[in-house]
This record gives sequence, structure tokens and C-alpha cells, in this order.
Amino acid sequence: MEAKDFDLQNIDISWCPGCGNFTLLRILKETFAELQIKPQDLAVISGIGQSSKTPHYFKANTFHTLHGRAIPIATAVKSINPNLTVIAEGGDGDMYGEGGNHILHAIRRNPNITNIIHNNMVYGLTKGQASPTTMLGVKTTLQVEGVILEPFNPIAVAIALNASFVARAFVGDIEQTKEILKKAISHKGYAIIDIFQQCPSFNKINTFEWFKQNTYYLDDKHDPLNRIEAFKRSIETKKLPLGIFYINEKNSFEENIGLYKDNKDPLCFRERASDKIQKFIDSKMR
Amino acid sequence: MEAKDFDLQNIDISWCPGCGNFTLLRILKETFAELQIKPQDLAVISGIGQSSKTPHYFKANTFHTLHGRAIPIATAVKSINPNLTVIAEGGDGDMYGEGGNHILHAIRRNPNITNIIHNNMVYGLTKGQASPTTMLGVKTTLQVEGVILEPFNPIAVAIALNASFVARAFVGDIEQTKEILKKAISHKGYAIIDIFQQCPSFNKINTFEWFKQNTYYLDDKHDPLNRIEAFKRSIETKKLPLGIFYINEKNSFEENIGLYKDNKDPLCFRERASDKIQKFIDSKMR
Amino acid sequence: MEDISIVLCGEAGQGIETIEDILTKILKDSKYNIFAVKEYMSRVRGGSNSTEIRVFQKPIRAYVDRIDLLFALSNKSLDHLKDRISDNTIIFGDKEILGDIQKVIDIPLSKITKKIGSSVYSNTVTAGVICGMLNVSEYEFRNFITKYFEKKGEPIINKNLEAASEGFELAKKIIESGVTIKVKKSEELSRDISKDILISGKDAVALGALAGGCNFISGYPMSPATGILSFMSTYSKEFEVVAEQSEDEISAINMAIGAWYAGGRGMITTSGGGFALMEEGVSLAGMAETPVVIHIGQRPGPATGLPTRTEQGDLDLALYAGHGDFARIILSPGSIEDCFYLSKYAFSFADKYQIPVFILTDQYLLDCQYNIPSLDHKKYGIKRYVAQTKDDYKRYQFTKTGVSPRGIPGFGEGLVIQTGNEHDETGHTTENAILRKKMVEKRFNEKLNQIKNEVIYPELLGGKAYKYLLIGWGSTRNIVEESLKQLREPKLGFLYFKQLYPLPREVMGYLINAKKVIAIENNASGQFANLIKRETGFDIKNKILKYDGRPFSVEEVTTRIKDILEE
Amino acid sequence: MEDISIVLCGEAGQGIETIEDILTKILKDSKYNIFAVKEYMSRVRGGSNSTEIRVFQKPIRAYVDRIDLLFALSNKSLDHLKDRISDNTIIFGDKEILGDIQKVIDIPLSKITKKIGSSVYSNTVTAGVICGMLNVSEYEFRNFITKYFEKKGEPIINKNLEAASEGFELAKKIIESGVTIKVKKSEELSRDISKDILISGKDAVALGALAGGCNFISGYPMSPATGILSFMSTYSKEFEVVAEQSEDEISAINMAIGAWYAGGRGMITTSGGGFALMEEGVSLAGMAETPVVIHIGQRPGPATGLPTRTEQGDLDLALYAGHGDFARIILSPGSIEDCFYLSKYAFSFADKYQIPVFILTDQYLLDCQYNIPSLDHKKYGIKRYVAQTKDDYKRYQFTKTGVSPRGIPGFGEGLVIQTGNEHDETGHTTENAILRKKMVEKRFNEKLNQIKNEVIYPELLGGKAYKYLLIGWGSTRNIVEESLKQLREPKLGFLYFKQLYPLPREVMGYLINAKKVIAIENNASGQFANLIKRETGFDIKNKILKYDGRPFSVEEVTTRIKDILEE
Ligand SMILES: Cc1ncc(C[n+]2csc(CCOP(=O)(O)OP(=O)(O)O)c2C)c(N)n1
Ligand SMILES: Cc1ncc(C[n+]2csc(CCOP(=O)(O)OP(=O)(O)O)c2C)c(N)n1
Ligand code: SF4
Ligand code: SF4
Ligand SMILES: [Mg+2]
Ligand SMILES: [Mg+2]
Repeated sequence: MEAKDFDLQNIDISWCPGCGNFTLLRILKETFAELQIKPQDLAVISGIGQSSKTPHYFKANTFHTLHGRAIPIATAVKSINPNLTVIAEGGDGDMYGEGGNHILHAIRRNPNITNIIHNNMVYGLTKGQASPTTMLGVKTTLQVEGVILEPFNPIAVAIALNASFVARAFVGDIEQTKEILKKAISHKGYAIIDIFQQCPSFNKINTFEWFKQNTYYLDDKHDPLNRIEAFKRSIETKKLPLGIFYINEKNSFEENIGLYKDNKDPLCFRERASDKIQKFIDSKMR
Repeated sequence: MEAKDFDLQNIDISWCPGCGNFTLLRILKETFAELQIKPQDLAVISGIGQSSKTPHYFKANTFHTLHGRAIPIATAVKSINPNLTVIAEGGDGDMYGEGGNHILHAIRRNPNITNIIHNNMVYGLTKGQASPTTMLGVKTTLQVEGVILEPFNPIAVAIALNASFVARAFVGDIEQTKEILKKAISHKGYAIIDIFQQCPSFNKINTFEWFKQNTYYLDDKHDPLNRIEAFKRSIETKKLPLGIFYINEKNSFEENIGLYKDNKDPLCFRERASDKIQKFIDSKMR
Repeated sequence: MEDISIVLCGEAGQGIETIEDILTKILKDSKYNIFAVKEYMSRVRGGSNSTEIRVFQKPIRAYVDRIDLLFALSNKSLDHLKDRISDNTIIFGDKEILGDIQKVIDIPLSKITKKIGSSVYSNTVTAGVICGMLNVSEYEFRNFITKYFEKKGEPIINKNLEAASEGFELAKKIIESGVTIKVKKSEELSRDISKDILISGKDAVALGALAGGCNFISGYPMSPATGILSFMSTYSKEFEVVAEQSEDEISAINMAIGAWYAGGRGMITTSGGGFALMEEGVSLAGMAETPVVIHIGQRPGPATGLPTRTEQGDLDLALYAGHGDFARIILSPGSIEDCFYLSKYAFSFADKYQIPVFILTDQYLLDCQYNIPSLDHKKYGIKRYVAQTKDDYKRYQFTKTGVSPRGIPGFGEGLVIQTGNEHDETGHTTENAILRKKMVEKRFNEKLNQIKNEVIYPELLGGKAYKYLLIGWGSTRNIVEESLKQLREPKLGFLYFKQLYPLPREVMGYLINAKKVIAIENNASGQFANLIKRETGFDIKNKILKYDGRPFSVEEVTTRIKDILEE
Repeated sequence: MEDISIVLCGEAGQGIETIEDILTKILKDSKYNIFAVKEYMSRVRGGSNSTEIRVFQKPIRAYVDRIDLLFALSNKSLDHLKDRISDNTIIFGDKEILGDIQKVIDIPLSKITKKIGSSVYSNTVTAGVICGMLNVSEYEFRNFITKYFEKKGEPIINKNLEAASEGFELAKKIIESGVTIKVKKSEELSRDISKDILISGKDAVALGALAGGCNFISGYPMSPATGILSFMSTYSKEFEVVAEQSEDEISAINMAIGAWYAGGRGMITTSGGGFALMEEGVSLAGMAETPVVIHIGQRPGPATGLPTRTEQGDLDLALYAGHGDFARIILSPGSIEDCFYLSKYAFSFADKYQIPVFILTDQYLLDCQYNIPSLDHKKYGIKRYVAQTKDDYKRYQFTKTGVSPRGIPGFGEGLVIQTGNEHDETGHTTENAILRKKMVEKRFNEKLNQIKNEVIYPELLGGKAYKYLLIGWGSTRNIVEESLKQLREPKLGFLYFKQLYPLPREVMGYLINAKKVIAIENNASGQFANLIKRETGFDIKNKILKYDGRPFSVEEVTTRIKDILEE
């Protein structure tokens, strides 16, 4: 398969010129192609925001849902049909603000989905308010004297909750981001990838250049099985590390619920023997 | 002041015999008395649950609100009247389940409130379902084959988010719990105290004895200013540490909003010079 | 006596649920018709809770205020029930606990259970007393107890058998003292009641959902709705249902929507306060045309209100939930049978029209249990409407009915593109004004028009040639029905609605035939009467409303109807 | 010409807001009456957005479809507005961008701005052209531009002055070529329009809230409601308001409730989808009798719908928000003045009755701006109802009116005990049935009865001795008013409701006086007409509904009224 197998014809992409979303779109298409995942076998669930429009721009089963709510929807999709590759996608506002509670509990629940967060450190679609990841002091129309809330650190929180797969990437590096994404998608269990991307329209501080200057890759010496080490890296502030911080192999939610142990058929294709209910009623309720 | 200054007459306490809530109630009264905080100057905002009924059992200004929502209410109360000592109180289900998102962002916002979580590792009031802190494998009416979601670790999450004051206590030790609470209340900024307590009715595993056996105190060597050390301790599982894990002095929300810099009067007692608005309209809008 | 009402009252945590459980089962096995319902405080221990068990010959199934036999198991019981105790009430209790009250027939539970070894056996003793008084064969009772405690092992069984003997012994003494109770058994009925099933509203809703193909349920614990989730969790493996306790209600509804999107049949269960958090999700279902089944077990609001009590207060909430105009269906079972069949039906409705379908019950109905012959899983067969997609599949294709074929990911060549933003036929977003208008009409007007063609009709009980017409919905059904039997007013009819929205086109016909129309609702504003007025303009002037958190009783309904008829 | 409608159309991010801003201000200073409103897509760059600016002698303030002068600033503009362009529309544009279309009068912006140095100057050039055409004094324009760009420094000012000259130069050439526009100025008015204030719906709501004593606002960004929060944030220090962006909408409403509990005056601002998440909070306010002011800037649903467009679709949502029965008030300003005064009023209402008070606006109204003489901060003085407490203070004391004195923590000797559970007079929880009933009546019936005594009356516009009566609310006010003037039908009245709930007791009187009643609403179901039917039984058969996400235009209203009158 090739990236162009995911191309949609005649679409009007509503992002701004120079936006990091374009690169991430390309990265996603290439990743899926390289992983040989057919559009039909892919379900991309997104929230609301500029980033959440992404599923409208490539071929896949898609559900562009509500601000902050992609994760519970994606979780249920996977549990009903584990044959699908399920992605939950959204922005930093969507996932860490409105949807914050779902991330906490998705980490605990560990469904086998990939959670992609377009982290541009700003609310793009609503025109430039601070997001949970906006840096202290940044001025916006709602934070007129600068942000006073300490930025949200998704990597540290995920590690604190012993998440299954925790990574950060930057759209500026297409190849490495693809590699990280491929590992995340192939990983069994909940994988969170916070992806830095520039928003030239509203984030004049964390520009493409800024991300380039202020990030570096975790090197081979970093052991992603070491939680304390991973945590140490996650709270670095001088330069922000990219790469896979932490991996914690464990059973996925779909495995744990036990409905796919003896029968691999997705629940959506199973028929319930309806006389089973009759028998139940007539025995158990007597 | 004495603890009995907080006594309410003729009340019917609806907790079960042997419940840890009784001890925590006593601890709270003694703490406030020892800190010389008058009931009139105290505002206790609770959610919904057995633990959230606590404010009905002692003298204070109280607001028993909604499941999971004590934190935003308490935050606003403090911002309107910083002269009040403001407590946000609730259970592990209330605060870490329904209210999970508010904790994340309260840590970031850092209002000068004290967040007390009665952690009995179970949903008490609704009769024994797993809470976010219930241990893996524990069986309940909804988790019939045992809990499959990894327990929520509030201490680690708070440290991951660089919280201002992070502590854990156990009602079994009245004196130490009081000491921790006093420090938390006196601390400027958001202080989270997760307090272990037994629920004899529904948690047959994490009993009073169990907590006694499975906890120990952080000793003097623990440096609460060391975030990495604090994190290490927070993810210990063999025995669960008690005490103050982490302290990070910083400006509170009320300081940061800047409305109390030149004028210490609580907003609720300030009058707006209404001709100011007229002047504004007639100048700025022209 | 034709029927007797036995009330057990004690503290939370004292075990009256166990007595209820034993009694209802053994009495049903002994060919009595059984009705039971409980009321309880929002606490785990202490306070005063009570259960009413009616034992009778004719199948009536409703709560009465009247207490014939009261088992006062705690010292607060008599005060708790003071308004319901009459001169005819025979009161049983442990005088060591209640004090030496003359009226009370002593059952020295403390003494007896001390002898047996633990106060837990007072449940079996009490059950034994009651069964002894009702002439249940002691042999059968012992057999039942042996089976009931089977899993607990021999020693426990033996202790309970000892307790049983003590109970029967006591009953014998009481009868000898001249206190006797006789209820006719139902042997003259054409069927053998002992073969009936005994089932609660809760279990009937859950089983109905399973019969409707439910294979996914999510919910956050909340009285009185948790029971459905707990039933599903218990039988998750057996019926292949994902039953997940979510982190909050917002997650619950979105999970259920996700389940349907993927081709499952999802439902959520909650109460008003939890549902209030789900409204954005409902709106998403409306916009994305994703089916979803929503069970609301109503309880008194606002806010946390009276969390363990009953009310019919969430109709308005369901009716107007979510922003924007889109079609929905609201069902309101009033009997155990309807709990089952309507819950089943809800899934076909949701699937067919790709809309949210509500099932409104309440604490009273969910906690009711009574015997019925059986439930038929085949009635109203399950229909599935999922379409295999082709390459050119369009999720929101315009059709004459407003309903587009619904594909699911991975079933066919097509791609299933959904969105909560305004969209074109393919499912991609649009800002086009003409498309927008057509889509609104598809989701709202066209679907509603279709649905109106297959509304579930209200049931007319009582006088068919009525002059006075009662209008009710949901859980008041059986209460009003029994009240009608007492009133024996041939000109009085009762129109019981099982589908509240959309209303059948013919509703006006029913109303104008009556000289006097009376709405009966367990809420403060008359929400259904308001809906009827909004839809038809018909103003129901007479309203029997109740909003103290308690169910209507047969007696209260009878009195209040009489008052209105005599006006 | 009496009035002209100028439309600017371009891509998002191209800067038409700046042109609007410059033009409205300078034209008002030049004593023209000004009305402006925009429509825009849900995107940051690209697409097609447009702003309509009406310049006129008489103060009319509504959107018209008609375009007299069109400035097509992007190549998609002509297509975007094709339905509104008539033979009389004079189209201006850069032929380098639009292509060589005969009808288009060339304004070679690319060429000119390249000369000046950057395409950002096209805003000033365009403004210059328009002012030149409208005979604004170039001298005054230059002064204005100098002040407008003051903060940007000398070089930028000079570039803009250069752009201004280019614009005026171009205008001169166009006029010479025979294209002239003349609008009468308003000098004949008794007042000097240049002294008027020019204010948007958004700012009027925010200022009204401030005038009402608002000192706390929380909200989560959401079009079109964010503007209120951003206004408050900007002037937070000046007016001593806490303006906090919350993590989600649930937090926002609970914060506002907390602010009131502590003695502040809190409000939240959101749109339908955000509000759907706040319903549990509304219910808490109802139960705890805590005031709260809720601004909903309506936009088309369901779900994310058309997030930047307009609809009057959230009335039902506000009306039935939250589980349980309790009193509330819903206000719906339709003019800038009412945006101010009703927002102010909302705070006194909320404080007096201790209930949620809603202000319903919509994208159209919030984004409208026009000149008015001023706003009077003294009108409807602020009332505060906070009571200093005594030792024996009871938060929910029963009174004749249903309203108890409201204390706040730390003000007096008493303790302020509130709860969302059912409670007794002190504020402690209760399960008592009698207390429960009294508390429901206090919160619902008694308060509503009080409120009905001081409902804000609807305004009757048009023919006072009407035979035909239009019923409308909120943002359609000015549109219908202008339409009435066009129709010149003395028998046609327009009843504009500013308070939707509770309705004044006299509403039926208005309705039965008309031979034909017509509801006009920007939603698909006629929500207000449904409310009127629910309250009065009166069925408004004629409905002018619109639900394509666009505002009504004067022309459309005129045509649709005519159609109905001629039926
Ligand atoms: C419940 C709800 N609240 C608010 C909004 C408005 N809203 C739409 S997108 C957005 C934030 C976008 O920021 P982010 O999630 O970071 O995505 P980005 O546009 O930056 O990619 C908000 C607040 C909404 N659609 N729904
Ligand atoms: C929105 C909402 N959802 C659910 C409930 C039901 N509910 C009441 S208390 C509770 C959980 C109690 O557990 P926890 O918070 O741990 O408190 P505890 O009783 O254990 O002290 C739940 C789920 C509710 N009141 N409101
Ligand atoms: S606003 Fe920012 S994130 Fe959104 S499309 Fe434009 S550049 Fe990209
Ligand atoms: S249920 Fe548990 S937590 Fe609640 S009062 Fe009883 S023992 Fe305490
Ligand atoms: Mg963003
Ligand atoms: Mg708990």
C-alpha cells in the first residue's frame, strides 16, 4: 500500500497555510500505508478542534465527534470490533482540557487504541486561547496578562499512572514521528503520543523553529522499561525530550473483559441465541 | 478553641458503625480548633458520597454539592472571599472518578484551598462498587470477576503535575493526620491530602488492620522539595508511604489573578463604583 | 382475607432484603401471588427501611398504605411507619428492642438468635414466623432453606434450619394465642403459580435489553439505576455483553454511542442527575444519527434530591435533552411485562430510526417484584438494520423516509464517515445552507413523521365507555389499576401511556370523549400533562400530583380520584 | 439613497474585521448611522466570510440580503454571495484576483499594496475607497487612521496614510467614471450621531453584566459566547472581576455557583453544546437556591452543528435544563439596549429569587453592532439581597414568598449551610416527606408565583390595533421591525418578548385579540410557540421558521409575512 491509497478527492482542507496539521496528515497516511492497514479496517475517532478535522482528509472509517469525547467512543468501538485499528485523535485542548478525565481512566482501562494528540499549545479552532499546555506567561485574548496556570504535562501524568505506552513526537521530523507512531499502533494496549506541531496562526511563540530548538531525542541509552528514568525525562524543561518514554506491557481491556478469549469474532458479528434468554428466564427466575 | 466548639447538637449521623469517617470527623474538629479557625471563617465544600456528608456533622459554613464538583465550587469561593479557610472534601469516587478533571486543573490553577479525599478504596454510598483506587482483582457487584483497571495513583499524578502540596494520611493515626492536615491548611496554594480510611461495610480487604499493616511513614530523611524522590516514593507498592511527599511553594491562584494585590478586601465586600461603567461606556465605546 | 400486606421494617444493613428474598420465593412456591416493594434511606446502616410484601389470591401488583402484619425489627420502626399503622395492624416485634408495648406480639429474636449463635439468624426466624402464620408447610420451608444456603456449607444450613424451627414454633404459639391469618391460595387459577417466574422491574429491564440484542452497557453507579448494570455485569460472559463501569456519565453515553457506531447494541443506565451530564452525548447521537438506548431510573430531584426514593420527574429532561432539533422516542413501562418488552423494543426502534430511545422507569418500579407466568423472548422479534456497504457508500444518503442505510466499519467495501458537525450525504462537514436545511428535516421532521406511524398505543384500562378519563404513564399503571377495581365506577377509564413521545396521532380522540380528564403523575409540574397540552392544546385541568418522594398508594389514588369525581 | 448596504467578502484571516472596524468608526464619526454584522465559517484561514455594513440616515438596524456595494476581496467571494448579488449591486474587486469580469470595478489592491510594501495595507486602501465614495472628508480619515494605528509607530502610520491616499485617489477616479453613491447624513436628527456610542451585542451583554454587579465569570471557549469572557478578561483589573477560563463547562457553572455562595455575582457564558454539560449544575442551583446567571449564545445544533452560525435553538434546552422542578427565568434581548439592560437585570433577578437566570442571545445578535445614544448605568438600579446573619440563621427558612434571606459565609454570626440534597430549613439533609413537599413548593410554585408578578412585558411594535400579530423573541426584533416599516400594514403588530419564562399572565389577552397569529423563530420546531401552547393552550398555526444557520433578512421576513397575510 501507498500513502496515496488514503487520498480523498476534491476536498477543501480548512487549515491555515503552514500549519503542522498538514504534515501530520501526511505522516498518518504514510504510517497506515507502511503498516498495511486498509482504510476499511481503520476507525479514526476524533474530537472537535482543527486537529480533530483530520479524519475528513483521508480515507478511513471516521467519526468526528464532540469536543473532548473521542476516547470513550474509541474505547467502545475497539471492544465491539477488535479487528479494527482504532485511533483516538484530537488537540491539546480537546484531550487535556475538556477530555482530561477520559485520559486518566483510559490509561487505567488500557484499551488497545492509539491516542494521538496534536499538541500546538493553543486552542486553534476557537482562535487562540490558552490550552492546558500553553506555557506560563503567554498572553492571549483570555489570558490578557499571560497564562497563570502551570502547563499540563501529559507525559509525566501517563507515567505516573503506569501507562502502557508513552511517547512524544514533533511533526518537524517526519521519519521519526512515523517510527514512533508505528510502534504505538503496533503496541498492544493504550498508547499515548503527544505530538508537537506549530500553529502559525495563533501560537507565535512555539513556532516550528522553537520546537526544533527546544527538543531533542531520547537516545538508545534510555530504557523505556524504567519508570523512574522515564519520569525524570518527562519533567525536563530545558529541552523537551522526544521519543518513547515508557513502555509497560500488560493485558489490554479487550483481553481483560474476557469475551474474546474463546471466541475471536468481534461482538458486532455475533448473534445471540435468543432462546438462551428464554431458558434463563424460565430457569433462573423461577 | 476546642474541638467541641465544632459540635452540632441533635444530629443523626448516617455512617455505619466502625467507619473511618467518624475518626476523620474528630480529626477535622480538632484540627480546626487547634488552628483557631472559627466555624464562621470556614467554608467546607463537599461532593456526594458518605464522606461528603461530613460537613453536616460539624459547625462550619458548608455546601454539600454534587458528585465530583466540590473543587470548582471551592476554587470560586476562595477567589471571592480569600479570608475564608476553604476545604474541598469528598471520596475517592467523587474526586478521582467523576471529578478527575477538576483535580488535574486545580493542581495547575493552585487556588489556596485544601483538598481532602476520604480514600476508602470503594464507592461507599452506592454500596460497594469499585472506585478508581480499588485494587486490581477485587470483586464487587459490578466487577464480578475482579477489578481490571489499574488503580489510580493520586499522589504520583499530583507530583507529575508539580502540585504545590501533596500528602497522604491514614485515619488510624489521629495525631499524625492532624499534623499533616494542619500543614496542608496552613500551606499557601492547593494542598491535596489523600486519607486512607476503612469502610467496614463494603471494603473487606482494605480494613483498618490492612491499612495499618500496609503503610509506613516517610521519615525525616525524605526531602519534600525533591520531586524525583517524591515520585519514587509515590509509586511504591509493597508498603504505602504516609506523610508529606512533596511541597512546591509558588503563588496561589488568588495572588496570580492580581485582584488582591493592592486591595485585600474580599471581592464580596467591595462595591463597584457604578459610574465607572458609565464613564467607560461613554469613553471607550465612542 | 383476600390479600394481606406484610411489612418488614428495620435498619439499613439489618437484612430485611434477605427476609424479602426468602419470603417472596417460598410464598410463590406455595402458590401465593406475591408482590413486594421496598423503600429505603440514603444510608448504608441505621435509619429505617421497609419492605412491603403483599400475599394474595388475585394477581394485583401495587403498593398499599395499609399494613396487616407489621414486623418491626428496630426500635425506630413504629415511629417510621406511624402514619400507616391502623387499629387493624397486627404488630410483631422483639419486646426487648421495642419496649413493652401492649399491642405488640412478642417475637423474642434477640433471645432466640443468641441461643442459635448469631443475630444473623433473625432473618430466617422471622421468615419462619411469617410462613408459619401463613400455613406454609414446614417441610417445604426447610427444603427451601437448605437450598437457599447451599453454598454456605452444612453448619450454616443447620443453624438456619434451627432458626426455621424456632420461627415455626413461635408461629404455632401465636396462632394458639388466637391470632390467625388466612389468605386464600390461588389453586383455583387455571395455572400453577408455583411455576410462575418472580421478577423485579430491574431484572425485567435488563433481560428485555438482552432480548433486544444489547451487547454493550456502560454506566456510572447511581441509584436506582445501578441494578441494570449489575445484572449485566453478572451475566456478561453468559450473554456476551461488555458491561463497563465508566469514570463518569459523559464517558458512559459516549461509549454507548461508540458501541453502536461499531455495530454493537449499546445502552446506558443512569438517573436524572447522571443523565443531566449526558445531554451533549444525546445531541451527538441525534446529529450523527447513531442509535442509542438510554435507561433513566427516575428519582426525586433537583440535584441529589432524595437519592433512594421515587419520582416521575425526568420526562421533561428526556424530552428536551440535548441542543438542537432531532427525533427521539420515549418509552415508559408501567408493568414488569412492559419493562421487558419495551426495553426489547427500544433496541429495534433505535436501530431502525438511528435515534436516541429512552426508557423511563423509577425507583418504585425497578424495586417492585411480582410473579407472572413468563416472558416471551420471541414477542416483537429483534430486528437489525445494519447494511453491508458498497464502495460508494454514503452514510447520510437522502431517502424518502429520512432514514439512510446504516453501515458499520469493516462490513463491506464502503467507509463509514460520521460527524457531529453539519454534514453532506457522505458524512463530511458542510456549511451549505440548503444541505443544512435538508439535513434538519431529515433528522427531525421526516423521522418523526415515520415514527408516528408506528407509535405504541396507550392501553385503556377500566371503563371502555368512560365519562371520566385518567391519564397516566409508567409506574402508576398497576396502582391505578387496583384503585379502579376498588372504585367500581364503570364510567371511569384509565389511559396508560407506554410511549410518551411522539404521541399517537389519535390522542386527542381519547381526550375529547371524556367529560373530565384527570392526569396522574408523581411529579410537581405535571410534565406529561404539559406535553399533551404542548402537542394537542388540550388542557388537563385536574391533576393528581405527588412529589414527596414516595410512590402513590392504592388508597391515596382512590381517595384523590373520588375527591375529583365528587367535585 | 436612504441607506446603502456595503458588503465586504474575503477569506478568513484576510482582515475584513479590520476594515469593518475602521469603517464603522469613521462613518459613525462622520454622522452616518451604522449597522454591521458578519457571517463566517468555522475555520481560521481560507473559505469565505463576509461583513455587511449598512450606512443610513434613519436608525434601522437589521440584516438585509440586498447588497448595494460589494467589495469582493477573494476569488471565491462572487460565488459565495451569488444569491445576494443583483443587477443593482456594484461590485468592486481586484481584477488580478477575480479575473476580468465586466461588471467588476477594478480596485487593483495587489498592485497598490505591492507598491506600499505589504498586502496588509489593502484594508486601509479598501476603507479609503469606501470613505472616498461616501464623501467622508479625507482629512478626517487621515486623522482617524493616524490615531487608529498610533500604537504601531510612525512608519506603520505613514504606510497606512499612503494607503489611505491611494484609496481616496481610486474613489475619485471611480466617481469620475460616473459611479456615485449618495447617502443622506443624519444631521437633521436632534442629536449628533458622531457623539453616539457604537457597540456590539457582545460588549453590551458584558457591560450589562458589569452594571449588574458581576464580579466573577467563568467559561470554556465556545463560539459565539467567548466574546463576553474575553471582554471581562480584558477589563478584569479595571472592574475587579475574576474572569477565569475553566477546564471544561462543568467546572465553569460550578465555579459560578461557588462565587454566588461566597457572596459574589457570578455568570457563565457558553453556547448550547457547552450548556448541555452544565445541566446538573443548573439543577444544583435550583436545589441549593443559589443564584446564577447563564448566558447562552445560541448557534445551530445538534452537537457541533454549524459552530460559527446562528440559530434560536436553545430555548427548550434552557427551559427544561436540569432534573427536577424548580423556578427559573429566561430573558432574550433583541436589541443592543436590551442586551445591556436585561443582562443587568438578570443579576438582580437571580439574587432576589435565588434561582438560575438565563440570557439567550445568538451569534447574529452578539456580532451585530450599531450606534445608539448611550446606555444608562443607573436605569434599573442594582439591588443586592444578601442578609447579614444572626446566630440562629436558617438558610432555607420558610417564608410567605418562598424566598429565604440569603446569608453568605463570614458575614454575620450565622453559618450558611447549603446542600443539593433535600433539606430542612437549616440546610441539613432530610428524608421527611412533609418537608420535602413544602420545599418543592417553595422552590417551584411559590417562587414562580412571585416572579409572575414582575415579569418584563413584551413590547408591542407596529400596529397597536392589530388584526395580525407576529410573535417573536430575541434577535429577530430589529429585523421584523424594519420589515414592518416596509410592509406599512397598519393592522400588523409585532409582539417582541424579552422575557420568555415565566410568561406574563396577560399573554393570552394579546393572542385572542388577533385574527391571525404568526410566530417567527430561527429554529425548526417553533420552540417559543410550543411554550406558549404549553402555557396557554393557544395554538399558533402560522409559523415563519428558519433553520439553515443564517439569520433572517428583512426581505425574507417581508416576503414570508406577505405570503401568510395573503393566504
Ligand atoms: C463542549 C464544547 N466546548 C467548547 C467547544 C468549542 N471548541 C471547539 S474546538 C475548541 C478548542 C480547540 O483546541 P484544541 O483542542 O487544542 O484543537 P486545535 O484546534 O488547537 O487543533 C473549543 C474550545 C466545543 N466545540 N464543545
Ligand atoms: C452525577 C452523579 N453520578 C452518580 C451519583 C451516585 N453516587 C453517589 S455517591 C457515589 C460514589 C460514592 O463513592 P465515594 O465518592 O468514594 O464516596 P464514599 O461514599 O465512599 O465516601 C455515587 C456514584 C451521583 N450522586 N451523581
Ligand atoms: S489555527 Fe493553527 S492549528 Fe488551526 S489550522 Fe490554523 S495554524 Fe493550524
Ligand atoms: S458504607 Fe463504608 S464508608 Fe460509608 S459509612 Fe459505611 S463504612 Fe463508612
Ligand atoms: Mg490545540
Ligand atoms: Mg469511597
